[in-house]
Amino acid sequence: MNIRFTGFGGQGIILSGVIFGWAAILNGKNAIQTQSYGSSARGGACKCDVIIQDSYIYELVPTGNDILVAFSQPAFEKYKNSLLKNGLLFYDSDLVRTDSFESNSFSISATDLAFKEFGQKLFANIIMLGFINSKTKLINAEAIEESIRQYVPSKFADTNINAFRLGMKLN
Amino acid sequence: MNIRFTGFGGQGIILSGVIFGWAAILNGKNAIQTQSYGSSARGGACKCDVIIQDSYIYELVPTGNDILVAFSQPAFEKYKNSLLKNGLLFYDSDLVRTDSFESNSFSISATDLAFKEFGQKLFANIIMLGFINSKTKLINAEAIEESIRQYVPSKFADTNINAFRLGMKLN
Amino acid sequence: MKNELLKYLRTDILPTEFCSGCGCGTVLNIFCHVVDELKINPDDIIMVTGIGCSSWIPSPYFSADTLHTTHGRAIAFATGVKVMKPDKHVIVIAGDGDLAGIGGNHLIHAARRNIGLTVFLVNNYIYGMTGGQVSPTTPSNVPTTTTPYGNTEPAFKIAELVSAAGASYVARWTTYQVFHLKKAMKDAILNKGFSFIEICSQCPTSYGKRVGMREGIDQLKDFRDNSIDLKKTAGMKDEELENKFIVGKFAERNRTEFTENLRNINRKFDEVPV
Amino acid sequence: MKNELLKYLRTDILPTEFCSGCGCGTVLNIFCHVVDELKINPDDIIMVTGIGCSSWIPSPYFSADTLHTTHGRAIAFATGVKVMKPDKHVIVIAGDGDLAGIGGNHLIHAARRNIGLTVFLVNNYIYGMTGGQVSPTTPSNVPTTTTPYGNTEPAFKIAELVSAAGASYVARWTTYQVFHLKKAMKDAILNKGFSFIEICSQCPTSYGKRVGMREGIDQLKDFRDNSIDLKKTAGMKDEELENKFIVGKFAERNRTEFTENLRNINRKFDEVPV
Amino acid sequence: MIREKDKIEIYIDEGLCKGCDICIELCRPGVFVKSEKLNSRGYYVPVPASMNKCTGCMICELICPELAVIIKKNELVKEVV
Amino acid sequence: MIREKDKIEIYIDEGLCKGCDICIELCRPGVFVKSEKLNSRGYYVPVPASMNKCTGCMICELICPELAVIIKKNELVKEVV
Amino acid sequence: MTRENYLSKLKNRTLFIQGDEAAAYGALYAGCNFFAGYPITPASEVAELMAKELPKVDGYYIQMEDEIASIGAMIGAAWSGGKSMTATSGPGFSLMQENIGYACMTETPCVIVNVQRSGPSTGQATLAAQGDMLQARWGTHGDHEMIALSPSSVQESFDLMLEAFNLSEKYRNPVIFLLDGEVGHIREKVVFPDINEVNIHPRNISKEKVDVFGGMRIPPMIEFGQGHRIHVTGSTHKSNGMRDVVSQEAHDKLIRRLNDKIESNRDEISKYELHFTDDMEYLVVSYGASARPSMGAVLKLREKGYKVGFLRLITIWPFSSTIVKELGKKVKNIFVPEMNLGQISREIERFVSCAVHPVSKIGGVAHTINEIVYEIESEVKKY
Amino acid sequence: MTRENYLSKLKNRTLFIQGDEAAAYGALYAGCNFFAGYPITPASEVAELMAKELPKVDGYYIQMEDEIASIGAMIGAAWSGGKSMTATSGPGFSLMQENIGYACMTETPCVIVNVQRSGPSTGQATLAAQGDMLQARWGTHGDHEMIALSPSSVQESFDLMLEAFNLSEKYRNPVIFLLDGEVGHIREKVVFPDINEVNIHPRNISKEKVDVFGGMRIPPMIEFGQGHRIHVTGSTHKSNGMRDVVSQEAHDKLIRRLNDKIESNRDEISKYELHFTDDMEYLVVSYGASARPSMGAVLKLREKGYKVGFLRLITIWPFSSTIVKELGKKVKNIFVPEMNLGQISREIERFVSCAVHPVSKIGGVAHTINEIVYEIESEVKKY
Ligand SMILES: Cc1ncc(C[n+]2csc(CCOP(=O)(O)OP(=O)(O)O)c2C)c(N)n1
Ligand SMILES: Cc1ncc(C[n+]2csc(CCOP(=O)(O)OP(=O)(O)O)c2C)c(N)n1
Ligand code: SF4
Ligand code: SF4
Ligand code: SF4
Ligand code: SF4
Ligand code: SF4
Ligand code: SF4
Ligand SMILES: [Mg+2]
Ligand SMILES: [Mg+2]
Repeated sequence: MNIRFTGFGGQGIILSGVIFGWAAILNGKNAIQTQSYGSSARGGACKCDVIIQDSYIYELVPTGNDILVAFSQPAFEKYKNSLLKNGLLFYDSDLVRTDSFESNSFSISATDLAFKEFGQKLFANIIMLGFINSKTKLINAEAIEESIRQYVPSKFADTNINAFRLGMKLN
Repeated sequence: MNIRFTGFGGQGIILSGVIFGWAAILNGKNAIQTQSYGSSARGGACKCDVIIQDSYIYELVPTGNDILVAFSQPAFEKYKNSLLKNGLLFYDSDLVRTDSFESNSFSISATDLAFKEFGQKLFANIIMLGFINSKTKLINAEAIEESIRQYVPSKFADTNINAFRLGMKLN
Repeated sequence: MKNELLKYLRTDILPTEFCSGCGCGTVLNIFCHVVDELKINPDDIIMVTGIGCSSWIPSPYFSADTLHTTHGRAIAFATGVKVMKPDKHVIVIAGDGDLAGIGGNHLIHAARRNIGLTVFLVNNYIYGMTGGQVSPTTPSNVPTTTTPYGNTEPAFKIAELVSAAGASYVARWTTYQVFHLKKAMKDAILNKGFSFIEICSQCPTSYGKRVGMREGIDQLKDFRDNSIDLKKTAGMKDEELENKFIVGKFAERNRTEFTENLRNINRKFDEVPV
Repeated sequence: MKNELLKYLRTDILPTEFCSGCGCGTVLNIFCHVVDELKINPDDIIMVTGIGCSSWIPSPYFSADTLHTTHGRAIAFATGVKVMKPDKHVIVIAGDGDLAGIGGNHLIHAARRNIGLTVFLVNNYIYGMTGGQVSPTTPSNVPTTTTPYGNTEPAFKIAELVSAAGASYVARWTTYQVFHLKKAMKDAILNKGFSFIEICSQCPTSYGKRVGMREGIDQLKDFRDNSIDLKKTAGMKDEELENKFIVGKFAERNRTEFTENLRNINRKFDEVPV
Repeated sequence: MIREKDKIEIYIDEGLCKGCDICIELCRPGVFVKSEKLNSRGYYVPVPASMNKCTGCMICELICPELAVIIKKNELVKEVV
Repeated sequence: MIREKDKIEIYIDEGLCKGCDICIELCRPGVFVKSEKLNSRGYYVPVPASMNKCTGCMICELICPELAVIIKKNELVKEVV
Repeated sequence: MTRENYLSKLKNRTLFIQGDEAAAYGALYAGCNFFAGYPITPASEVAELMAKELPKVDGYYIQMEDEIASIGAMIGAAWSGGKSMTATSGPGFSLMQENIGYACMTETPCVIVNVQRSGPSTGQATLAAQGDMLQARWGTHGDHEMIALSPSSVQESFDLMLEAFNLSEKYRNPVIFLLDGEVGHIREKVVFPDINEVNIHPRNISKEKVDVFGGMRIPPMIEFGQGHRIHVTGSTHKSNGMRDVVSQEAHDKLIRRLNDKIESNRDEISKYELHFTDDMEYLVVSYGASARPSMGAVLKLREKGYKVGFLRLITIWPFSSTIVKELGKKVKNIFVPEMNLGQISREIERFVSCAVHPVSKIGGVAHTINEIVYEIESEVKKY
Repeated sequence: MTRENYLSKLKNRTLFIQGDEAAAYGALYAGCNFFAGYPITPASEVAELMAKELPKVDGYYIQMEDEIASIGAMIGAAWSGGKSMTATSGPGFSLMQENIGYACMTETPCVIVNVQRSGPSTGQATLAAQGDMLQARWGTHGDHEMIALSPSSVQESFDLMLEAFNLSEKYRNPVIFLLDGEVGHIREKVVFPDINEVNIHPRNISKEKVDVFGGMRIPPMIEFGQGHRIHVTGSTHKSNGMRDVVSQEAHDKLIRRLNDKIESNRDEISKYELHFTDDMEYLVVSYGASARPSMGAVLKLREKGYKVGFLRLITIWPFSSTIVKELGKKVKNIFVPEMNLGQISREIERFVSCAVHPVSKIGGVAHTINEIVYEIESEVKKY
């Protein structure tokens, strides 16, 4: 199971992958997470891959993604073709237009929602995580919540959990 | 023909070798000159080798010296055994005691002489060159004088030539 | 409507990759104004830079001959450039880590030589590009990714140091003082010897957030509220000046430029008969 | 009759390899007096040095733990030493080329950090060991083996520079002012933070002869005749000070020492319950 | 009474702007407001809402990190009111 | 009249001295002279010729680059002349 | 806090961390108490974790003005009783070369992490590579031997770091920890052991004053401040540490001993892993990140019926020539997947007479299993 | 003074000078007009001569604050129209490694002289060695090729320096001039040629704006100030010079081209000298100073009736593998006298299957003829 999170730096792309990977491990699976970003800390495109398997993972580079998450247009354009047939596309509908791209796709206004609900665009990624999990049921929600608490600063933990739960409820 | 000049740094040891080597070339021979010194500019022992041959020189390290010139006790002790059987030893009698060392040897008070005749100990090496050449007649004196003029600062050239000629006259 | 100054930039790669609110962009902006107002043909400019966010101001954004060197070495490379191209404006723009951290020795030696380079050091108080490690200009006690318990080292006063090293023009301004900075940049470019401006600049991503200033504007307000004119500092105590940005001109001296000295030697040999 | 101070030296390698009349020997001599008068046990001294004639003062002559490092890096190595051995006297003695040339960056950064090192920079105005190439302290116009037509660069004022970098104790003396130098060395060793003395020293072999001073004594007389007290220089013009040796104390500041800051952090974790 | 009209034009290059709010916050007369909607790159760009308040001080143009603000000072067009 | 005698002893370590003349030249009262003959290492070493002129200023001991000068200040031995 | 208290808190913990971080934890387990470094992608995470954790074990993190100062401070600390390390990547590693030679020459135990990124020069700073394998061996001037290790997983990054410190103490030599940016930046599960189950090689310190630079092949150390007034130099020295920069014998003796202490223990230092080599016709040799898809490819090729064996190098230097020689005799072809243009494959060529095929990939992306399978299959089918 | 006037004064002159000085004169003949350096034994003589002579040809000598700055200034000058060089020895060469990679990456023509002294580290600073042969190839991080030359006499030091500059221009690559301290410091007779008889490869400068970093294997250069606003970077870049630090393809394309431009011209770059190889049973391979007593030994062995051949390598990198492979097939044993513990002998092992015997000597003294004769005779007699 290969999942790719993509967008600009600063959108919490990498954090999403880390949370997801650790949640998978909490669920008793093997996981590796890798990331890549442009050379400036923020501006460039950024991606984060998570590979989840039951057995030892020899393959370090996903050869196709089962799930693609897109938080920016350039990232979407760059990576859309990595989506496997029957793969699922998740994207922020304010930031990405998929036009004629054909796939099983799901979208929400995560960034706008985050800003308006929680006062910070930063929570968009966690809302998206909830949304993805509600659609895919890949990992149980408790493991993801535990993982969120592990990785976000404790003073923001509750807000993040709320964001996650908000995402879980979206359609 | 291997000639080794030895002493402390600052005594003009290397200059002696260079002058001698160039003089040999002026005489139509092949010559290489090498030098080695301790790691401080002055204090340590210092040596200068000149190899003179009619043919191309493949051997870079003299395997024994036909002539050894010693300007200090430590240098003498260190290098005396490099003198070939029948080799000639030249030394400054104020600075070197040869004790029981057996060889064909020649000595003068070059340093004291230099200071007293020319006001500078520095001329000792050139006096010695003259002395050596008077004893060995290795290279013609004109070539050596030409070489001296080439290598010493022009304002000291005449004094050096005088020092050389003084050396030629010593016994 | 496009900004006319974009003609000075390599526009195909815009918008910049700088974070939103980053002071590097402001430096780039003001520099474009300066080149425009001084009517310098960019063909007469050679930009030299190192590695870091600030180094991206010239490389790749400003459109002139550009030498993007290794980390910390811009001034060393620029020295070779200036010796061979004494009539060009050789301009170095790079960061605090690059020029005063790893590159500090080249900085002080170039200042000593008084070689005709113009150096704009963008001091964002942090290693920005690598994600926020302490820099030699990070104030004491500030937490960074490599000083999680607060910085144990005092910060350089770079303008003062470069002045002590012998530069012929030295100033410090912040990205808030846009007009002073613009004027200073002009003076620096027109000065013949080694010219240096320390530009205090905001880095919301890697520095600001560490000191409670999440957005670029927060640091700009800090610059606005806590800058103090060098001329007014005489007699002030160190404590009073803590956390202040002392701005102004630190040095302006008449000294012969290095490459001119070199050429003077060569000229002597022009007259030598063959 | 032997000098009692020889007990501080590795005597089996005496006499030194310094040239006759070299100031390095005088520095060594006075340093022995200082250690003796301060009653410091050499076992509590760690000497760190670089490459050059001046670096031979501690390596090999002074008999204490000695770290003879690569060229220019003495202060960097000494930083690691001091962090791990904060209670020892960590003393660096090296040359102008070593500490202010290739090693200039480590020098200014250590001064900034105010790490508790004692640094004696033996400024002989030249690269002595390698045979007389121009150094960053060689005065302008002086001919050296690599500036046959006269030095085209101005010289560093090292004491001033190190002071601007933040050192807590800075002085300059020449080998002629033996008593002042002895006193300053004591002050430097006793000061807790970064202490620095620029010692102007004669090098007859590689420098003196280039400026018409063939013997060590000639340069000493120059020091004698052309030294001027820092306190008397206020208001004097640059031209008046040219070719003068400005001697005196340049800085004495109270700042916390770097390794103490580090240990304060560690102490916080002593109390953490397991 | 004579009024100066269209003295100054203000343009924001939306393709460059990164919504840092610096121009909004540092314009003393408060010419700009924040847009309501994210632009396609995820930023709320400034809108010059009160152009007539603009003093032409140029700060916004000089300080914008993206060269996204353009202040055009036209020749004065005076009209009699 | 009371004279101080043997107040100060001066030693030169010939094994260390490199004949740089610094002590000779910088001793203000001129205590030292140059030896007549080279020593075995090729130097003319100083000789403390006018010991009685010595003021005990210690300069020679401190400045000698070879630690070759030793100034011993004994307790004063006063004698009536 | 004492190191024991600290480690007892870590014990049996499972974390999802990067190879860089695992290496740092490994160092803390090994007793590292001094880190001097300078930030650089992709090695900064090692420094950042050390900055956070070292004070907890009463150790010291310092950030220096550059990489040259970092390795200098590290060596200074090592002689002052520190178990010390630094971490960098290509550009910084190049800058450290002079003082790596110094560490060899002075027989200073210490660990230098190089998290390899895509070079030469600044290259692609955020992308992984294995381009410094031969630089680790030959980067500094003069004859010298080197110890270098390369882990293939995050857990191994932890485990092998313990080994790195132990080897550095045992052989009194710097050890290069050749992470690649891939293993350095991957996040995987790591489980920390109990400190009591971990084997730490203590520094061999002599209480008495002895020769610290000779007299035996690996002489004991002395620490500054013991009162022995030792002399440490990067110049050629006698066994007591005093310089001898003129005699040929002194240099010959010293340098041959330094080389010999590694060379003669080659087989002991050499660590590797073998799979399916009994009946093999072809051999795959790999290491670091590349070893992961390589092993995946071997499994796949076996499934397809190819008799492929696998040698994973863990120790890179000294080179595991004994096993390579031996295996080389059994096969017709050796394939060497590396994230470079063929570096270790060159070393292999020295010891075998069969054909050696580099399976090179550069540009920051690890090989996929299929890429390796394809390369091997198409070569093998030629026969 | 113009370069022509200057050189016409030198023409046909015979001098008794050191290899270092001959190298400097060679550079002046080649048109070198920029030197940036930092003093170090045994390379300072190159700098000192350049400082004296460069102003006479309207060139510039500058002494920088260290070796890193020196190579930096040199590269900056090269892009500003300079034919530039620097000279150093081991410690400085180690410090230059990062920017040697930069010069490769930016395809900057320039010459770096390394007058090798006895290392590692400070070693024996005044004594000669050939210990940096492999460092010259692998010292900087990341995959790269290198051109390196090594002269065996003072006259060749002059002649080969011309070649070094020409190769650097032709292949747009830094060239390492691997003098050893022995040849560098020996004084021998040199005769200067007439400048008209000397072949100078001019810099390939494009007047039009073109891609300076691709489009063809060795693209033309552009000089700063031509108005083309070029972008030069040590990061991975496209053919127009603009950074591309994320795409695998960009890196792969660039780095493979950089390697290929040397590798595919290996035989053209490779210079060597053969003696007695027609009927040989044993082969001696050597270079630099070691080649002198090696040739002496070959002559002596021939006198004694041994069928010994001799290959003197002049180009060290790229390695002359074609001839080595060919000769290796004809002999049972190859002997490699080197002033190191066996460096080029390792490279030879990659290409031959006969036995390769290093004839190592370290500690600053060149081999004597008899030492080499003895080593070879005693090995040969075993059969
Ligand atoms: C030799 C070397 N060491 C370290 C790095 C990693 N590095 C890249 S940018 C940078 C810091 C840049 O900081 P600064 O110069 O202040 O620029 P900023 O990003 O803050 O503008 C570092 C350490 C490198 N590229 N090369
Ligand atoms: C990296 C490196 N570069 C150059 C040298 C050569 N070198 C040895 S000593 C020295 C100069 C020493 O000058 P200084 O520090 O002033 O000491 P001095 O001999 O004048 O006392 C140099 C350049 C070296 N050893 N290492
Ligand atoms: S990290 Fe800081 S300096 Fe770099 S682009 Fe972002 S805000 Fe600017
Ligand atoms: S060269 Fe100069 S510094 Fe070195 S020992 Fe001689 S006089 Fe002293
Ligand atoms: S300052 Fe520039 S980038 Fe920032 S919000 Fe205003 S227009 Fe946009
Ligand atoms: S020019 Fe000045 S007043 Fe007008 S919008 Fe810009 S900042 Fe505001
Ligand atoms: S100062 Fe010392 S070395 Fe010099 S002459 Fe006097 S005793 Fe001898
Ligand atoms: S102590 Fe003073 S007076 Fe006496 S000999 Fe020495 S310098 Fe002269
Ligand atoms: Mg910065
Ligand atoms: Mg000096």
